[in-house]
Amino acid sequence: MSVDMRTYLGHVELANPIVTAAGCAGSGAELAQFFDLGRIGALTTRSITMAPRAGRPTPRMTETPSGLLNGVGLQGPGVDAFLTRELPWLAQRNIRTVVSIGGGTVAEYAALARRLNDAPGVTALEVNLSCPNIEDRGRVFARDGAASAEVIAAVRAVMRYDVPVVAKLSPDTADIVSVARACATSGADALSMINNPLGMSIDTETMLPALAAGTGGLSGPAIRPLAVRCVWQVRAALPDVPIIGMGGVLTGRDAFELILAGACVVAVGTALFHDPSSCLRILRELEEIVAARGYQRLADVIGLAHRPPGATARHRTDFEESSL
Amino acid sequence: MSVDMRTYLGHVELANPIVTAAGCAGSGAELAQFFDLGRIGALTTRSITMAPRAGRPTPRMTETPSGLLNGVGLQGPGVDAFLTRELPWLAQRNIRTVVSIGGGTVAEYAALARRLNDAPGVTALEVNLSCPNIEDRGRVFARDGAASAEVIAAVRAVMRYDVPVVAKLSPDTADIVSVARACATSGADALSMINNPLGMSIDTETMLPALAAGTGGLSGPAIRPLAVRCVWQVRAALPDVPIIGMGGVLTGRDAFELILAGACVVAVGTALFHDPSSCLRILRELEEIVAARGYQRLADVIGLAHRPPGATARHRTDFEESSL
Amino acid sequence: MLTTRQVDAYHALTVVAPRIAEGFRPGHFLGVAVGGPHTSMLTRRAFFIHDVKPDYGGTVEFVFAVDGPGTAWLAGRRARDTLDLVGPLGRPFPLPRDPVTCVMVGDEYGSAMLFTVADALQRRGCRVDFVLGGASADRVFGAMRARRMAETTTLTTEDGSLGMRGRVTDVLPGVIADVRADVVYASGPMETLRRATAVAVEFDIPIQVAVEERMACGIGVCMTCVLPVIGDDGVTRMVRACVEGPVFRGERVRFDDVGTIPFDALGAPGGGSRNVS
Amino acid sequence: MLTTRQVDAYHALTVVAPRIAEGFRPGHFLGVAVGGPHTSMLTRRAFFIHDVKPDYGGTVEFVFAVDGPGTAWLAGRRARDTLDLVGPLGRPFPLPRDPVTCVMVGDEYGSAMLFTVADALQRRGCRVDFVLGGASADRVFGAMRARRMAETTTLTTEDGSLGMRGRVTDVLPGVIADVRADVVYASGPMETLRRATAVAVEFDIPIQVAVEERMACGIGVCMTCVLPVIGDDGVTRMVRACVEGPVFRGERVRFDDVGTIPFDALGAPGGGSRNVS
Ligand SMILES: Cc1cc2nc3c(=O)[nH]c(=O)nc-3n(C[C@H](O)[C@H](O)[C@H](O)COP(=O)(O)OP(=O)(O)OC[C@H]3O[C@@H](n4cnc5c(N)ncnc54)[C@H](O)[C@@H]3O)c2cc1C
Ligand SMILES: Cc1cc2nc3c(=O)[nH]c(=O)nc-3n(C[C@H](O)[C@H](O)[C@H](O)COP(=O)(O)OP(=O)(O)OC[C@H]3O[C@@H](n4cnc5c(N)ncnc54)[C@H](O)[C@@H]3O)c2cc1C
Ligand SMILES: Cc1cc2nc3c(=O)[nH]c(=O)nc-3n(C[C@H](O)[C@H](O)[C@H](O)COP(=O)(O)O)c2cc1C
Ligand SMILES: Cc1cc2nc3c(=O)[nH]c(=O)nc-3n(C[C@H](O)[C@H](O)[C@H](O)COP(=O)(O)O)c2cc1C
Ligand code: FES
Ligand code: FES
Repeated sequence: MSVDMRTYLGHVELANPIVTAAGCAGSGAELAQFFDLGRIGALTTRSITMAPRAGRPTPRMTETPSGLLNGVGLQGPGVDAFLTRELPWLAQRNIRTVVSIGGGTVAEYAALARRLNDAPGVTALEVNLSCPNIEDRGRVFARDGAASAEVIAAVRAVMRYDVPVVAKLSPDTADIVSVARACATSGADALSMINNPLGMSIDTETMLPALAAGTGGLSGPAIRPLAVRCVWQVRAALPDVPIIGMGGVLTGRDAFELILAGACVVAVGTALFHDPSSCLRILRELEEIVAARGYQRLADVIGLAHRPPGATARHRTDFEESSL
Repeated sequence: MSVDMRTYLGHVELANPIVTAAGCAGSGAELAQFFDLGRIGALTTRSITMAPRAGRPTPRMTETPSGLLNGVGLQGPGVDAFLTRELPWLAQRNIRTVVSIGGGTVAEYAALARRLNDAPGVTALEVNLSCPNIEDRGRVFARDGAASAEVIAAVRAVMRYDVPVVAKLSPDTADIVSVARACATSGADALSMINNPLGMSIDTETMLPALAAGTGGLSGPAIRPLAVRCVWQVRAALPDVPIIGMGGVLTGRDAFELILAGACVVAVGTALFHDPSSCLRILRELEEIVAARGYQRLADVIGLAHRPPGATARHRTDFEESSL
Repeated sequence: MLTTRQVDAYHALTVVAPRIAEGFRPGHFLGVAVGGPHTSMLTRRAFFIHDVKPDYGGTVEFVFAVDGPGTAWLAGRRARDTLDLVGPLGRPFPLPRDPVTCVMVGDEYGSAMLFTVADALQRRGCRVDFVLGGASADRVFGAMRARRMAETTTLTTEDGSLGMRGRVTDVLPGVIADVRADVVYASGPMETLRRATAVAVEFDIPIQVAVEERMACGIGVCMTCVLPVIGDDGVTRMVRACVEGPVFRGERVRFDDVGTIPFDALGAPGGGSRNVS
Repeated sequence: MLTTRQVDAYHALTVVAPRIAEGFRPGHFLGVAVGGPHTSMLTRRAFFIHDVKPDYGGTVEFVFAVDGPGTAWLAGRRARDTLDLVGPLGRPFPLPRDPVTCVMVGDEYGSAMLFTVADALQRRGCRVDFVLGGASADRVFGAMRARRMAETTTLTTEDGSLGMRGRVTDVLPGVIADVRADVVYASGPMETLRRATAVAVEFDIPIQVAVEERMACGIGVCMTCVLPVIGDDGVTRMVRACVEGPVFRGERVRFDDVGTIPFDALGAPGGGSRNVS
């Protein structure tokens, strides 16, 4: 039995809910050797910055239990090269593309949005708020609702209305719901969570930090419980705002977990490093799980775990009856 | 070669740095069947509350990748039964005991400290700040420096001067350093970190939260990178405040990692569920590692990873020379 | 070091573990580490001990059904692999002083732990009768052994593929009446224990049940495995199945309230204590 | 499906993998999943392909030293276990058009990947000479095979237990001079590649090096494995060893700056771009 896997980011329809996570799919061309990128919901780019960035020194990555710690430091070609080389490559192939942007000031985010405004092939704009605010002693925007809201408002103001603006949140905050609410209020059409919580690992042989950058972002299944919790809390507080859920998704079961918590789109990051074509496998597994639970439409299971414990799930047959 | 493993929590000497983590060692008697509790640095009690507590409904625990999610809800006998039954049992056996307390208001924490003030056998008082503040819409104290500082000041004011007060911090905050600083300023003699970050897991069969409580605390190796980062950041900012490090310690290597980051005491929690006598194994492994690196004193490796990358570690032989 | 065999729907693993074998009493269980080194699975899995033998200084055997990743991993073990065990754990069955008549009720893999109990009872001169069941014939464990040792053995399956169609608790009243049972020993899913207890209460005879609650430590330190049990003083407490059980007197277990904190339990929210966390 | 053998200090695993064998070119590497299902180890380990054979539709063999938990797990695999591989990965060695004289420099397990290169060179009529080394005799890989195929083979060990005492790069100048080498192919630790490149530069002959940088994905998407390499345009970029390498022209790699972002690299902090994260 086939399932209608279509989903929506604001008014933008995606063929299915599986997308790549920012910074985990290279420029797209690398993954295209392993599977047809047109078959997933969308590809998310790395966070594009104004200038080219060489990133952090190596070592940049270390393994932790069921996790990965990375200190890449947003290495990338800068917005000019992105617009002349990477985005056209994706657009020519009709690959749905969520463009992620990263900046050091509110003005820089706005400038990036302005540059992307007329570019063909931008399905949605994801604002990576986990960047240090160089005007506030390097405090990360995402920590705090007001700083995040300021960035979102500035980006929303310049970005064309038909491109959804997605605010990407971090779990490293006292209250993710208040940050989410601030972003939604200031114009975010959708929210995306979670970015990597800050972690660290020390090499007990050299007795020094394992990453050249010292601290790094933690990803992978280790953080999935944090991701599920964040999606759950934000969905409970803001049931009408679409959520892109991510964090440690390796299988269709994991994607389904985030969908039950309230995500309508699920991004796959670290799993791509292990299995380059994992997106398609996860999509297939997810579809099988949804079908096995008796549903014909993905839309019917989004946030389903929020129903009261006693209530039975709205079942395919119930649905058929009610549609008569 | 034997290593001098003594360490200090303020002016209180512990024979070695390995202690149990709050809420993970029952009343002590359960573990005593597996090893001699007198051989570890100290036992930490579960968080003692004013009234007896039945805790949360079951299911209370679920496994996550390299982690454990628990929603026990501080089940415990209450302070009266603790003082008449559990503490004397430990005191009679000369088991060093860190008593953890949990409350719903500043006044309740202070009242608990007052009850414990004259009790014999309290080596240190650990204040579990990850409890909801019932006077502030259930916001957890540990989220925020001001709320944490208020609790610590109240407890420090009533607790006898020779019992160190330890503030136990949570990673679920925008800035752990500012919470740590607020606690130290208001009288904490030491800091303990990290308590469980809030997580969640959904049972994809029932399509409902896996824990009866919905959300739960994440523990185990999955969170070790968060623990190392918190200890590192706080040690860098407050180099003179003793730190009890915890979070996912399974082996002597893991304990050594937290010590290199800046902890002078390391607590073992979840590992006890897998291996009841893990504390002694970890202690032995840690001692071997410290010796293998050429050090004779634990004190010489605490925070060692903070040295500048180029600098060579202060080596045993250097130490011998400098002590001539 | 172990040997492995498949018994219908179940796997049986025998492990050389002299210290566990030595301390064993009927009703004890094991904590088994799963997944091998660097696994992402942290908690031990609990299994009742099925049998203990003196070979190689002492072996223990347990029987299990594949349920999730941990039991799937165990099912993949081969002869001579090693296994990391903690045990024996739990409070064993209390045995009667007098030579009474005992009905052993086992459902699904729950049956496996009853045979050492039955042995011990027979050694004390008790009469033993078995009622064993499962969803289908391949899920009824130990029917042959029961037939060899018991006065009577009654089998049930839900699909009728073996013995009577139905549940063990459907036939239990008849068996109790026929054999004039003095006491019931039961092991199986919570629902089976609940029904068996109701039957025993009806007949006004004591029942000992071995409960199965989700466990993380098995040694009493994590507070995962609690259920509401009425104490000698009449007060309901959330007690740990791993150290205060897994064996309880059936009528003391508040089966209908399992999975809740009954409002009258010691320390229940609202029951005079405040809800701190 | 695999077979396994121990070669002195190394383990060699042969895996049936027709698609990888078919796409293989000398210099390619594999990404190998370690730890089995439900492992806590997420990243694939990278290994150079040592050999490819047509048996069973195509097999690949790789050689490794036990270093940490992933390689320890691999060393514990037994015949007929299955292994999860991705490959072939990386940019292979460019081969010269003309029949030139080539010196193959291999240090430790780095030697293992040179034999298929040497084969391909010989098939093009090149003369091949080997310089192989390691810390001790048991860590010099492939000496026999080198002796069989090469015009000359020079061995070094740091402890003098085999061949000359010292490093491969100590004897390299002599070999280059003796055989009048046209080009060097080198594989081994970064320090060895750095020194070998210095020697080649000294002799003003080209050198192709296969670098080994920590990798997480092996397919170019994670940006873990970068090192500063000078492009055709003279600009230094932080390029990915896994897709832009692992084979580079030695003199293009800024060995002294590996582990740093050289101030003049494209996008370096302060180099006109702001440091955003
Ligand atoms: C005292 C006791 C004795 C038991 N004896 C047996 C036995 O003899 N034979 C047998 O087949 N099974 C027995 N069980 C159940 C057995 O422990 C579970 O089937 C097993 O833990 C499932 O592990 P998994 O990894 O396959 O499943 P998962 O569902 O993936 O397990 C995830 C987690 O949940 C726990 N868990 C899941 N199901 C159960 C359960 N039913 N009971 C307790 N914990 C659970 C696991 O321990 C683990 O921590 C017993 C349980 C208890 C508490
Ligand atoms: C292109 C390439 C080819 C290689 N070929 C071989 C080979 O043929 N034979 C061989 O023995 N080794 C080879 N290595 C090194 C091999 O990948 C490491 O020894 C191995 O990854 C160590 O894994 P571990 O789990 O034992 O150690 P750990 O240190 O626990 O590994 C932890 C993490 O660090 C990475 N890592 C650790 N050391 C290295 C290293 N030296 N290089 C790259 N990543 C590392 C691992 O991939 C893993 O992600 C190669 C490395 C690269 C990059
Ligand atoms: C190597 C790496 C690079 C990343 N780069 C970015 C980035 O450029 N922008 C961003 O918003 N998130 C970035 N992330 C975070 C991921 O998009 C994702 O939020 C996170 O890793 C959790 O998902 P996962 O566990 O599936 O990887 C990166 C993560 C990794 C591991
Ligand atoms: C079952 C369980 C109960 C806990 N109870 C408490 C508690 O009562 N008070 C407290 O401060 N921390 C409590 N904790 C947190 C631990 O003390 C510790 O901070 C955390 O689990 C991280 O360490 P670990 O990964 O070694 O378990 C509990 C943790 C677990 C797993
Ligand atoms: S399983 Fe931990 S207390 Fe019972
Ligand atoms: S290893 Fe991921 S980019 Fe090279």
